[in-house]
This record gives sequence, C-alpha cells and structure tokens, in this order.
Amino acid sequence: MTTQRYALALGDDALILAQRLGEWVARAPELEEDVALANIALDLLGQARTLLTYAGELEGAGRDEDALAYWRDDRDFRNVLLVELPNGDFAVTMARQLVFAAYQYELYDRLRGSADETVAAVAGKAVKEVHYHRDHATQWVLRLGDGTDESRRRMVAGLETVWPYVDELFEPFDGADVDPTALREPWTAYVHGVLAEAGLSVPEPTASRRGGRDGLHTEHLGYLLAELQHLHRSHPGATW
Amino acid sequence: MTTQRYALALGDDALILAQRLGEWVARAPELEEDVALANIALDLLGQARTLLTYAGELEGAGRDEDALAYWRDDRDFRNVLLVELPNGDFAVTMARQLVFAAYQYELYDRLRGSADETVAAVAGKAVKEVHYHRDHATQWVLRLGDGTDESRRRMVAGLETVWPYVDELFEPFDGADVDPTALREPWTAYVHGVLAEAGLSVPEPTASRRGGRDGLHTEHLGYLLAELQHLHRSHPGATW
Amino acid sequence: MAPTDQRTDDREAAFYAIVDSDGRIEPRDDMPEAYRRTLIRQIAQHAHSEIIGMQPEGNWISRAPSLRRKAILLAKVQDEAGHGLYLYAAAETLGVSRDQLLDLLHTRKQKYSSIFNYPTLTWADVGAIGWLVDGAAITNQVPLTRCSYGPYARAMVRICKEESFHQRQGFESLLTLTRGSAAQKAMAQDALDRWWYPSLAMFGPPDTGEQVSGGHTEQSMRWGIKRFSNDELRQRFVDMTVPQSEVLGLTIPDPDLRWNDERGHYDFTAPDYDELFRVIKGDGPCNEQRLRHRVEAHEDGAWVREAAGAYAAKQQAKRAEAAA
Amino acid sequence: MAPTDQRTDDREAAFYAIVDSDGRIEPRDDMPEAYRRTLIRQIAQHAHSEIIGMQPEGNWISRAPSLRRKAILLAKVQDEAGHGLYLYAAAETLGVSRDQLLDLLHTRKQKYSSIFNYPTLTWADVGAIGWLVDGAAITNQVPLTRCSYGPYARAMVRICKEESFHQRQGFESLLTLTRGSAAQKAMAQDALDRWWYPSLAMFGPPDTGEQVSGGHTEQSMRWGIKRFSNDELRQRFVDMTVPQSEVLGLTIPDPDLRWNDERGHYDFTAPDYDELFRVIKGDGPCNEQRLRHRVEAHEDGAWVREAAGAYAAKQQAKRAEAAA
Repeated sequence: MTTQRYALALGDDALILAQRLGEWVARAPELEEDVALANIALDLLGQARTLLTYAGELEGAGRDEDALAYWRDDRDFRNVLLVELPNGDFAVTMARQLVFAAYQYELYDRLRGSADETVAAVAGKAVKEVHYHRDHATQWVLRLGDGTDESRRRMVAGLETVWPYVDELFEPFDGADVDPTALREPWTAYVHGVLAEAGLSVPEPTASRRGGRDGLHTEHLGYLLAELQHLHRSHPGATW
Repeated sequence: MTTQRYALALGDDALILAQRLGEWVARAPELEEDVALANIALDLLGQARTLLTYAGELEGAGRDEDALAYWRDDRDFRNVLLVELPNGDFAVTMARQLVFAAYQYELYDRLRGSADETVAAVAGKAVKEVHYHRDHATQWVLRLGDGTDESRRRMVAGLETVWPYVDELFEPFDGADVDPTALREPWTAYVHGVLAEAGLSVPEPTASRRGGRDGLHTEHLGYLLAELQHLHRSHPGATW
Repeated sequence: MAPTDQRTDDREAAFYAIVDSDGRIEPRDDMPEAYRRTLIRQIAQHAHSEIIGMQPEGNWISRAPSLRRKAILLAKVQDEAGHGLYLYAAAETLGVSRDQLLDLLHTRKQKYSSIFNYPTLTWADVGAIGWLVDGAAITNQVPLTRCSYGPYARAMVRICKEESFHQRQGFESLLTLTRGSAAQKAMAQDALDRWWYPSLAMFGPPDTGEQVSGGHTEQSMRWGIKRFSNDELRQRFVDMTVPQSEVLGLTIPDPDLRWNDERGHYDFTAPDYDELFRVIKGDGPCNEQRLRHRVEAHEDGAWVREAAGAYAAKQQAKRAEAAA
Repeated sequence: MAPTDQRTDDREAAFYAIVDSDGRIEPRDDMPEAYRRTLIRQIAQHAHSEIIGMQPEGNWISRAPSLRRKAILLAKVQDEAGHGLYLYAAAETLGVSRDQLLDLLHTRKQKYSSIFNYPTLTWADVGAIGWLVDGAAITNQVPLTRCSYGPYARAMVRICKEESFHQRQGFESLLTLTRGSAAQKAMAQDALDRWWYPSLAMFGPPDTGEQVSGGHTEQSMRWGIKRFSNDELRQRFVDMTVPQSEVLGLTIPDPDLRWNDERGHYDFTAPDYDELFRVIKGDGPCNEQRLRHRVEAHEDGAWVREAAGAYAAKQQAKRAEAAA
C-alpha cells in the first residue's frame, strides 16, 4: 500500500511544476509552445489532483486536493527542489523538463506495476503523458544544443543551472512504491544519450542540493505559494 | 474634518509605494542607494501607518492599520495607479520618485494647514521627509539625464513610462482637505524645472490613466497584494 | 477591351457565382484582390485577438482558487493559443505568413479586439469573460461558419464549438460565485458591472447614426464574409444574455434595460462608442501593457526560433548529404 | 644591516609599542604589511557579510505579517547596508577601494559569513536571525570594539550598538510568536531547530583537535585584532543564549545541552564542522543564489554608477571652467 507521504511527494512534484509551467503561458517563444507548455502543465496538474486526492484519502483526515494544495505552508510541501526553481529562460526550462520528464517516465513506467491499484492506474495514464513530455524536451534540447552559438551557450548554462538538483530525484525514500535509486541508471542512459546527440557535455558534478522531501525548500517556493494560495486562503470555506 | 476616504487614499499611496521601494533593497545600484531607498520606503511606511490608523478611527468600525492593509482586496485599495507600477529599471523608479515626491511635497506642505489636527501633524512631519525624497530623486534625474548616452536614453524611457499616470494625481477629490487640482501648477514648475536642468524634454501627453481612487487598478496590484498579504491572511487573528 | 480584362471579368463572374450560391471559395480559386486583402485583415485581427486574449485570462492561472478551476482555465487559454494557430494558418492560405502578420500586430498596424484592453481585476472577471466576451464572440462568429472563404469557415466551426464550451464554463463559474458567499456574489456583480458595456461594444460601432464607421459592412456582406449588421448581432447578444443574467441572479448595469413586446427584443442602453473609439485608438487601460507583453515575449523568444531554424537547416543538409 | 632595515625595525617596534599598550593604530601610522593585509581581509569579509546578509532577511520585507514588523525589518536591513558602508570605509583607510573589495567578493576570492548561505524559509527565521545570528555576531564583535586598528574599532562600536538593538528585536519577535498560536510557536521552534547549529558554527572551527584551522589565531591575537579564541566566544554565546531560550519557552535542539557546575558553563554539542567547511567551500544551500543575486544587482546597476561618474566629471569640468 502506498504511503500518504509518497503520494504527497509525487503529487507536490507535479503540482509545483505545473504552476511553474503555467507561468510560460502567453510568454512562450512561439504559439506552438504556448500550446505545448500549457498542455504539459495540464497533464501535471491532472496527476497532481489525483495524487493529492489520494494522499488525502490515505491520511483519512478529510483533506481533499484543495485543502492540501492551498492550506499547507512551504515547510509541509514535499516536492523536490528542482520543480520549484524559477523558470529562467527557455533553455533552463527545457533542461529542467528533460531532467524531470525522463525521471518521471522511468518512475511511472515502474509504478504501473504497483500493488496499489490507485497508483498503478495514475501511472498507467501518466506514463503516456510523460512520454510526450520527455520527447518534447528532447527535441528542444537537440534544437538548442545544435542550433546557434547563442542557443548552445544558453543550453549549456541551463543544464548547469539544474544539474545540482538532479541527485535529489534519486535519493532513497522510505516506503516508496518504487525505489528512486533504481531509476538513476535508466535515466542516465536516456539523458546522457540525448546530450550526446545534441553535442552537449554532461555537466560536471558540482554541488548537490536536497531537502525538498523533508520540507526544506529554496526561498523561491514561498513566493510561488503566496501567489498560488492567496485568493483561496482569502475566502476560507468558499466553493469555487 | 478629514474624510475616511481621503485618509485611506493618502495612506494607500504611501503603503503601496513603500512596498515597491522595499523591493529595491539588496538590489540597488550601489550601497548608498540601498540605504536611501530603504529610508524612503520607511518614511512612506510610517506615513501609511499613521494615515491608515486614522482612516480606521474615522471609519469607527474597529479596523486598525493592519486590518486595512492586510484584509482589503484590490478593488478596495484607493491608491493612484502610479505607485503600483512595477519598479522597472532604476530610471523608471527615479522618474516615479520625482513625479510622486514633488506631488507629495506640495500636498503635505498645504496639509500642514489642515483644520484636522491629526492630518496637520502627519503633514508637518511628512513634509520634511518628502522634501528629502524629492531632492534625492531630483539629484538622480539630473545625473541620469546628463550622465551617459545610455542613462539618458533610459531616463527618457522612464519618464515616458510614468507620464500617463501623472494626471491622476491632480484629479478632483470630493472632500479632500487640499484640492489636488491646485497642486498641479507648483508641481509643474518644480518638475519641469528639474527636467530642463537635466536637458530632458517633458514627455508628450499620450494616454492618461486613472481609476485608482475608485479601486480600478492595474493588473499589477493583485500580485503585489498577494505577496503583501499572504502570510498575514494565513493566520487570522494572530498577533505578530 | 483587352483580353486580360475579359479574363478578369470571367474570373470575377466565377467568384461571384460561387459566393452568390453560398458556395465556398478555396485558396486556389480566383478572388478579387480587395476580397483577399479584407479577409486577411479580418482573419488576422481575429487571430491577434485570440493570442492577446490569452493575457487577461492567463493573469489568473497562477492564482485560480481551486485546482479544478486552474485546470479549466489552463485548458481554455491553451485553446485560445490553438485558435490563434488555426486562424494564422487560415490567413496563410491567402498568401501571407504568420511572421508578417505578427509583425503588423507588433507595429500596431493591425488591431485586436478592444475588449482585451480592459484588466482582469478579480477572479470573477475570468468567469465574466467566459460568459460575456466569449458569448459575444460566438454571436459574432457563428454566422462566419457559413462565410464564403472555406478555410476561414472551417476554422470557425471548430473555434465556435470550443468557445461555446468556454462560454458555458464561464457561466457555470459565475453561478458558483453567485450561489456562494456574499463576498463571492459581490465579486460576480462587480465583474458584470465592468464587463457589460465593453462586451456590447465588441460588436463595433452602430450601423446608423453619426458614429457609423467606414461602411465596409455592405461590401463584406456582398462577399459573404459578414452576414449580419453590428446592431443585429448586438441585439441578438442582449436577447440571449439577459435571461442568463436572471438565472445568475445578477443585475445588468442598465436601468433602461427592458423587454419590448412590440419589437420582440430587449431595449437597452448602447455602449459608449466614444470610449470604444478611444480604446481602439490605443487609449484603453491595458493597450500598452498587452502589446508590450506580446512584443517582449516575441523578442525574448527570438533566439529560440532562430535556433530551431538553424537546427532544421542542419538536419536538412545532413539528410541531403546522406541521400547524395 | 642596511639603514632601511634599521628603519623597518624601528617602525615595527613603534607599531608593537602601540599595540602592546592597548593603543590604537591609525591609518597614517606605520604597520606591518601582513597586519594590513590581514585586517583588509577581515574587515572586507565583515563588510561582505553585512551586504550579503541583507538578502536572507530582505526576503521577508514584502511579506512581513504586520506593518510594524515590516518597518522594523526594513530599518534593520537598512542598518546592515549602513554597516557595510562603514566597514568598506574602514577598509579603504588601509589603501584598497570598495570597488576592489566588491570585485574580490564577486569573483569568490573573498568570503562572507557562511551563515547567510542558509535560506529563510518562514517568518520566524527573521526573528531567529536577529536573536541567534546577531547574538553570535555581537559576541564576536564586542571584543573588536577594542581592537588595535582605530577605524575598525570605531566602526565596531557603532555596529555593535545597532546589532544589540536588532538582537533584542529578534528576541522580542520570537517571544511574540511563542506566546501566540500553536502554529506560531511551532514556527519559532522550527526556526531555532534550523538556525542553532549554523549559529554555533559562526565562531569558526574549534581551537583544538583535528579540525583546527590554519592557526591565524595566535598572530591575530598578538596584533590585537582578535581577543578571544573561537571556542571561548562560542561558549560565551551558548551561556548567554540558553537562558534566553528558556524565557522563550523553546527547546534548543541538543539533547546533551546541560549546565556544568564544575566548569561554570553549559556543556553542548559542537556543530558539524564538516558541514561548515562544505558551506565555506561553496556547497551550502544558498551560496550560488546569494552570490548570483549580488552580482546581478551589481551588474544591473553598472550603468547607473557610470552615469553618476560621468555627471560628476561634467559638473567638475563646468566648475573648473567657471573658475578659470
């Protein structure tokens, strides 16, 4: 049986990244990307809603998806730090997308076999969505890595920006349905393959940032939550 | 006797501009400006606190400065649009400071003679503060206007950015202690003088934006308030 | 008369034969240059409105008050981007590129619907836009599903279907507010108060009187790219919307609004057309903001589009080399 | 021995005569080059700490939960900028410019206090920084008000006075939280849990044992620019802070913390010095963020500083012309 903590961690990852991607809407480099990024944000938001709803059920304290999304403070969010980072330019966003979608793909692919039916069902739907997300990011990393000098420079900087946040994805997680450490090898095979095809080096391991799963976030999350939660918290108990 | 609406309008102007200037702290072009902008923000915040407290007393419904700052929604804020505009670069901020401090100077100078003792006392203190704010902005407009080509270009753009929001400062206000329309002439004499000395043209009148006094704000205010109010609203009734 | 003129006449006759019989002009068909130019302007303005229209609603994506509403809003704004894509594609069948049209938008040589120059000040505005603005858009656009230019008519079929869905969602969102707390109901009424007249103004200037505009209407009707006059459409919108406002329990901010048995229509106060012309001219609350946002997004994305172009060229060169 | 060396010896003797008699070295006095260099590094690191330290607290200015707290916080962060100004000015008396020092900060050749590489995650962190971090800073700095270099000693007098005010404000802010709601009290405890050991680490590595650092301590003490050892100061801080934590009703996260009657001091668990060294080396939660923020602010402001310089030069030229 999936633990509430695990459902929350996965749900928070999806929710916070959906919020970040939503910031791109009406700001994307071309109209096709407004559509694509909104679509990815929607998929993630859908995953978040199901997972948070389920986390609330597992908790058994009557909290629904909105109670969990809108009424927890940042110390209670369980997402990895990667997803809360500011969007940066399009290259930073695509570097994050490649890293995260490749991780989510390996995760959901295995979660389809979870003994927990709800989680297996979420994963069965999500793995298809995430396959597209991974492909979308891959195409852009190739284009930017092997496009112009400027795009290459930005893509390199984008990868360097997100790389310190990679390790946290694969940290052990007590009671996880799928051991995160087991995802690293297939993730590496995929991501390094994309970087090689794009003619990009794998960034040198410098720092390694963690803490999200324990609620130790970056200072960015508080601002994201202020925006996310302000209206909802201003009308306690209201239905929307 | 000062009206609650008038005290609120003046208090909101000061509060929202203090919030904007606070965003500069630890981001200013030099350390002296971190000090100066924080200092101006503090002066404005002090004015806001006194005026909002007084507005609450005039209203007689038991609302204190925090109730008014943290629990009103953006449709209930009465500040002019000028003060809620995003900071932009340092030239935009200095253009706004010149426009607004020169306005506040004329305003408080006259409000010292208000029949309302509280308002007269606020004005007596504030006029000295605002005299410094006006001088600070004046010095920067001169430096930027007559500095480098880039600073001049930015200063021109900064003035153009804020100019559509000038007229609103001098709109008639029912029940004002001092008629805003009477401030325009001395304001013009001062500001045009500074621009002339800086070798800058007075921007051509293009659009003229208004609505703040009626609670019809820009889309920027909602984000400012989400940040300002989120924590306070998350703990209703708490003491800090 | 020279043979060329004879051919022109023949082609024009063929064109009108199709139009008059309610047929569809397709991209390869002959068409009068003025028809082509008018259509380009009309479709482009419509496309521009879709993409500028993403901003006022997108303004609330990050702050939507429930995850369900956030998803609905994201999907709606995504649809608008999609509508923009269909419409630019439809315009491209007339021999202009999306880049050219965007350039005309960014340099203020082409317009977008003035309604998007008003700010969305509260969450209820999102519902009001769905209900009123999409409602007005549908009223305008449904007749265009039968317009004479095939690609445009087909784009409108899909767009109207989606917008009608958005309109129902907007109505439902407002209904939730009006059945909610006093604060929510006040928020909904305030939104209606602010969006009512700008929505009426979406149908353009009146057909008669001194504020009547250039008078392209007659020509456009002859060409089958406009089916009803501005005032006819405005009346249709009012007649449709008033009963809905009653279901919502909201008051339309028009003391002279009342059913006229004789006409079989609601009488109503016309919008302030002077304001409409001012906003069209550029002096609305958000004209500068909307256009600046749009241009900045475009400029910020230039390096990305260049990279995609460079990459595509490299790939093509590789394929050519491999094939050689 | 050459006459130069004799003069050097005389100058050094004069320097040590002043230092040994607890007098003050002033900028025009002779001083050993190593003393000058060490002081520059120490004062610069202190100045850098003040300006980097504006960030974690500045993080809460816009979100402070009451206007009164917002004003207190703004004033505090303003004081830190002011401290930075005094300290850069003190360093400048030693023959370096603020620009040079900022450049050394921005290129990571000089450090700032590692404590500021931790994030402020909640409002209570602002109070905890005031109470613990300023408390530790004061413990470190009060002895420096008697240090041998005059300008530095005088800057420290003023700074310590203000920091002691900030420390009391921080304590009072936490007291309000611990006397508030359960959520507020939990917030305060959480802040103490996170800031306790990093605050202890502010006193630097231990004086003995394998983690003892380069050993500048002895030389600095000889020069009168360090008065007490790291461990002495750390003990003094713990002894001062534990009773305050009891007033607050908060639990210091150290199960081994207890009064030792024999020593007349509290026994306590040392901070994780490996973590301290990692953070100093650059691998703390916020090292990258703090430095990037600082460098961006500096780069964004370059055109402003250039304009001010150009304007001043023009004005000077005008005055020169007028005088000619």
